Amino acid sequence: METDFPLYLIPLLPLAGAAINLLVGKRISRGGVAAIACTSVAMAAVLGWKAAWLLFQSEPSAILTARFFDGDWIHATESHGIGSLHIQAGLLLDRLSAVMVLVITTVGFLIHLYSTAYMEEDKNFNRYFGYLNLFTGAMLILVLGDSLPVTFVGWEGVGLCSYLLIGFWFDKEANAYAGRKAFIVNRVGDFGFLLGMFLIFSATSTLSYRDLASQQSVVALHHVWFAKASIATVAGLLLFVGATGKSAQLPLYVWLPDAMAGPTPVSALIHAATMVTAGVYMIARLHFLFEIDPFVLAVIASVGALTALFAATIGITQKPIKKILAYSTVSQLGFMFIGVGTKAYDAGVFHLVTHAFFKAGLFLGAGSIMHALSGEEDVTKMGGLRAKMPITRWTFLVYCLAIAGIFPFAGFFSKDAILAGAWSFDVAEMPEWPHWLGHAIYFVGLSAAFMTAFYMFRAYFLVFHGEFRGDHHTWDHAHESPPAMTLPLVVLAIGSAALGFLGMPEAFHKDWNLFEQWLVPANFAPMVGEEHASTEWALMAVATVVAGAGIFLAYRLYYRGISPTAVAIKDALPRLYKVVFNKYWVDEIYDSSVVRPLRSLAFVLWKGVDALFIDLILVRGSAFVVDLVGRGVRYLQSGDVQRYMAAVLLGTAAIIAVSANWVACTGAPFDVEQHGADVTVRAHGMPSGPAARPLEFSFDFGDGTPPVKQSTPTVRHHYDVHGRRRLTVNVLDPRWDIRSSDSRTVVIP
Amino acid sequence: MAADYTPVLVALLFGVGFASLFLLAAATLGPRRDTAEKLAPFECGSEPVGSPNVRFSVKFYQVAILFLVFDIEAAFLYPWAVLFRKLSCTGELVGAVCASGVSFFGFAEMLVFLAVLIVALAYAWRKKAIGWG
Amino acid sequence: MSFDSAQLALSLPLLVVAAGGLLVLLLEAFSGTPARDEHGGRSYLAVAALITLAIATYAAVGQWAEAETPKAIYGGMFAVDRFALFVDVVLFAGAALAVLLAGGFLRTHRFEFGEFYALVLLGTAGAVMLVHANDLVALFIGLETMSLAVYVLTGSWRRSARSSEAAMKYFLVGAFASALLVYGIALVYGTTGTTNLSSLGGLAKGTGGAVMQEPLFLIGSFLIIAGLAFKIAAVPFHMWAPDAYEGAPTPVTAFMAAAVKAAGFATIVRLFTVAYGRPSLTFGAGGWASICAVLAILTMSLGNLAALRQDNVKRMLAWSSIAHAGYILVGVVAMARAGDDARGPILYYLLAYTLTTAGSFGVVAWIGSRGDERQNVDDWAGLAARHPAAALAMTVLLLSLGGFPPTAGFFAKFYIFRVALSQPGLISLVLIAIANSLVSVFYYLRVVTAMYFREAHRPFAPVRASGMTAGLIIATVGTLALGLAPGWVIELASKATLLGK
Amino acid sequence: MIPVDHYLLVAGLLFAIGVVGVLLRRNALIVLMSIELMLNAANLTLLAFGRARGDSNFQALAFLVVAVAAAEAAVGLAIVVGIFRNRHTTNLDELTLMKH
Repeated sequence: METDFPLYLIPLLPLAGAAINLLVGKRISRGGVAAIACTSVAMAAVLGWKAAWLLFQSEPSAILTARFFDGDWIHATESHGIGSLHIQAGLLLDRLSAVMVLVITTVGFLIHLYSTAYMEEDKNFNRYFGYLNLFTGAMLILVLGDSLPVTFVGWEGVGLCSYLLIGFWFDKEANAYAGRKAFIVNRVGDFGFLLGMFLIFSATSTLSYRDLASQQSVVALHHVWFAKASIATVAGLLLFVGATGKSAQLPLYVWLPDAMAGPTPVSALIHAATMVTAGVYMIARLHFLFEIDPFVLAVIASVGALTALFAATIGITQKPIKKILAYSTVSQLGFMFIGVGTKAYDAGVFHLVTHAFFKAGLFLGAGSIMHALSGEEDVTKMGGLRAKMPITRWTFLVYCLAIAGIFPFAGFFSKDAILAGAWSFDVAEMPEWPHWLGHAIYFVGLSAAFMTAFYMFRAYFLVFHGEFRGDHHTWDHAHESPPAMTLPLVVLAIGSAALGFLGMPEAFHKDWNLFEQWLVPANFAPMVGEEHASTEWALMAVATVVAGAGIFLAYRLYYRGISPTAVAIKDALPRLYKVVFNKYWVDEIYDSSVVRPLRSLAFVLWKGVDALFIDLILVRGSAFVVDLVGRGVRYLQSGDVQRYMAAVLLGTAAIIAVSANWVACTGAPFDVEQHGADVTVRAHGMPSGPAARPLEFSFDFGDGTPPVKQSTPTVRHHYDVHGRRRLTVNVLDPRWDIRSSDSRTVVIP
Repeated sequence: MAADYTPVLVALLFGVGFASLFLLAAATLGPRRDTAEKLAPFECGSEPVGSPNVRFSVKFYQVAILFLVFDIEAAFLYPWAVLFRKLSCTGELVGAVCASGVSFFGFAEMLVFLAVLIVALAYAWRKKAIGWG
Repeated sequence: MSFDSAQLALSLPLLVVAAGGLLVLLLEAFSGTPARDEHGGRSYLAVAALITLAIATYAAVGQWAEAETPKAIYGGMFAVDRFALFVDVVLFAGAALAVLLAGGFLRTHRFEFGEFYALVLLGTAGAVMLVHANDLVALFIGLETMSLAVYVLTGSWRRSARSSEAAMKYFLVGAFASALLVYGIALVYGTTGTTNLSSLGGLAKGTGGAVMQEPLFLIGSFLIIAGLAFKIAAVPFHMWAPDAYEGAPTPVTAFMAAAVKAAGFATIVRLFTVAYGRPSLTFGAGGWASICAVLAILTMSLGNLAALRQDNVKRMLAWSSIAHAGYILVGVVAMARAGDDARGPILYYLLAYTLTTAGSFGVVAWIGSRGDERQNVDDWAGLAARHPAAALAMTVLLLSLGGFPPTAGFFAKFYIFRVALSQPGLISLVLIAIANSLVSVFYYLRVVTAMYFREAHRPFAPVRASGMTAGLIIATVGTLALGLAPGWVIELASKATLLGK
Repeated sequence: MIPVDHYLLVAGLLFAIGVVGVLLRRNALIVLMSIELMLNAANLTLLAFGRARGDSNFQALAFLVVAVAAAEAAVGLAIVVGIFRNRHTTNLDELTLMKH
């Protein structure tokens, strides 16, 4: 579909807003800064909706394209072994990127709006909005890019903004360590992304998504790279490393909880709704590449499932509300990877959308609570806030129901789609994986879903129900937030409640899964392994029961605050025994069978992954190397110029010495091929050796025959004697008159 | 063999002759008015009597460096002089005779070279690197 | 032998810069005592230097079409080809940036040094000669002309103890390296009977190849390589660089890091391509490619790791410029097999690197005030709040040095790595390079976070000079423009012909 | 006629002496002189080869090297004077304001 739609304006508008706010924002009033920031995103949102409407009116495969400027952006002529490269600074809007654009601009706008009130007091108001706009622009480039390099621009851009915004309140030295951790971990991910990109390019000579999807490129990606691994396998795994970094999956998840040091709306936008889903988007975008080797898909799904479970176990034990939400985000991202890893792309992306709404809402709600309680984060010091903050409370409840997966809230449909996809995941093409992999992933996901419901409602009950557990001073000051903050909460709550109906399961009605119909025909091959309606009903029922069980458990434990026994005594003395018994019973069971194992599991994983891998090897290991080199430099770079000259001399001497010895020393080692008494000796020699002054080889067979002298490295010899003989090869490099020899024993039968 | 050295002998004779001539002329023709300055032993401008460890003025080095550089640049005149005939002839030299037209290439080339040196000299002069004041 | 004006015309860029340098020198000497007013002092010298560079650039660009077929003039000593012309323009850009930065810097720090402009022009003339040199003799003369000018520039801040110490170190190591170089030239000449690069390259083809296996020839070649490795500050020939860069007046540092290094790399490319075209034939095994690979690994790794620990921004940039030499060396290694295809990426890198590095040193020059150079990273805290445009410029330049898209630095690395990856066996080298460039971002971002997220602990009093502002704008915009539209530059660069054997 | 090898040996020795002087002597002026010695050794090598080959072009190259050496000496002396004014020493050990 060729139209003149100004697609490039979608990212450029927020970028322009960023430029204005960062450069001259100090001279504009706060209202002006907020207006510029919100309007630029709102205009991008309007354009995004309009573009999506254009797509909606056309056939599924329709796309919109645009370029920032004509001509090639990256250009390289053909060179030995690799073809020419032409990449435009192009944008591509198809139905997949349209979904992303709508989520980013809509949720982004709401968060901008919320920030105008939340950041009111901050003295760096204009900078904050500048970065937020910059982030939005970069994220839009990421999803709209029509080739890997353009996406990479956005990928690096959002990473940079994230780094900048984590450190927005960068006064504390403790944050520096968190920042460093985030940085190192993301570099590991980017390393994978870059290598994957180079590998794909070297195989296909293109990096544009549309060209990569072509038959020719896919064939090229099938080529074996080494051992049994095809280029697609290696490149897919490398790109997935990139995705685990950006999207906080095992083992690179550790930066995300630390990133909560930034302002709360930033956590909502970047570390919940948009940036961290970039990895999921990238896999959906390049699904044809990942599908080439199902092994890669299985890796993605397994990592996703493990992350979902693992992060959920940690979420249970956390006290600061933002940490609970952070681990919850890691866990939910794991669900999305289960989706894209089991080829249920529409389910993965659908969960991305619903999650953007309810998780952004949860963060904004948490921000609202912290705003009311003068920055208190610990849920065990809250309680009873339902009376003071009705809007926050009701919207928070909606989000919790959504994330727990209760019908008819959005999370129910998207999580169900993912679990259904995992259940029917077919690993038939992969002999190396057990056939029950899909079911295993399903059960892991189900356990994670149970814990999700539990820890979210634990937080909900502790915050809004029971008695307030902080000091009365704080309680007196607690208040509902201003409309600029509650309005986004309400809009997001409506989204979290209603969005699910866009993706109703086939079991309800075969034409009601609007989301699948929007996405699948356009971007993905038809889904495989659709389950029977009865299975789907069963899966839904199980999921609901599990979620309900989680909520019920949280209710029993936390509805009346953390010490319910005291409450029970006050309520009804006659029923004391029973209540206490029951309570203790549940508590005991829960403690010994759930909390302790989970806690130890979490502890082991935390120790293993975070402490050992990330902290010891990456963070401290790199610090150690830097320190070591620093000491070396400190010693050598002493300021004494004569040391510098000595280094020049030694460097020259080393070049001469190594070059002189190199040829002879690499020439002497040899291979022996033996057939009875006949041996063939091949010295390594040098295939492209100096033609004018060839190496002189001398072969001594150790059987009394005179040594064979020649200038070629291969010789044949027949032994007339038996037993162990010492075979020696001497090499002379006549240029330097340097000799080298190697010998070994052969046994003549 | 010995005849090869005749020019050397001639040069020697001329050298000794000229030196004697001028010394003689100076001794007989010039007026003699001795002063204390003139009677003191001469040593390139430095104080002839006193501690040998006295620190020399940096101006000595300045002049010495300038002299060194200009002196060595002047050495480039020799190869040029040797080639001058060849450079001045548009065609091939036959023996030492130029059959074709005369070219100013060699001349102009040396002018450019000297112009560069003169720029340097002018710079040194303007920066008062040459004078003693 | 007759006067050939065509040859003169072909060497016009060199002649213009040299004549301009002499002219500016005279102008300075005969202009009387400098007016010590606040408005520019002797800015007409800078204007004269800029006009000279503009004319020289015009001359170089004008020869582009003609130079598609490379020519050798002055008895084969001086090559006129597109490769050299491209580097000429890069050198002129670097010199122009140094000149733009100098005015405000000299005035702020009150050291009147009118010779500055003349010496920049004369040093550029030496660099141009070096880049065009198709003969070891011309190479030596060009190298020395360039170096001597830069030694003096480095020590020109006479009141600063650091400046004279830097000059001392740079000079001693440089003179030592050129002694090695001359000895190398003597040995190469002695074994082959020629110093012409094309003739040396021709020897490899014919029966003269045997001569190139003489140990004396090889030692001579290695000495020449060492002399040039010194110029580009490759590890372990790099140790002078951090000290000299730190101590030199900052506009001079910009010139050293940008133009001098570019000229050094251009010479290496020409020498290896023309004289040692077939590395294995000359040196055995991987030949000079192996040497360069080892140098590249050492250079980028040590440069980055040492930069990580620097608190002085200027010294950090000095180490970073060492690391960048390592990346370019990866391109040189690729040249061993990819041949002509690697030249375009190297040229692009040189241009991108010159703009970026001169610009970033420019910001360092800009931020200091009299008696307070503000070189410590703590001194940069809070810059964004007071001077958002300058902080933004520095951010763009640092991101380019760190290889973030869409800046020039990203594509510079991209093209180099791409051509290196096309050669079998260079994957590990590229991996090391990528890992290094990822590490490097850490110390660049350290400055960015200081500028944006910390409070200034004392007021800023940066240099106010229109020339410096213009220079910073040109460098920053150029860095961005090269990143947004790298296509046409790489297109031009890949058409750069080189005078062959 | 003296064979070329002898010249080369002498030149090599001179070069080595220069290198040792550069690396061991602490006075900047003497280091400078040692560098000049290295340049002259290189020049001697050049001339010896040129003579052995009967190639007079290389006398011109020797001229150039001498001229460059002179210019280098001039700049070097100026730098030494400059540093002496600033620091009152020409001892290289003491010039370690910048390091690491």
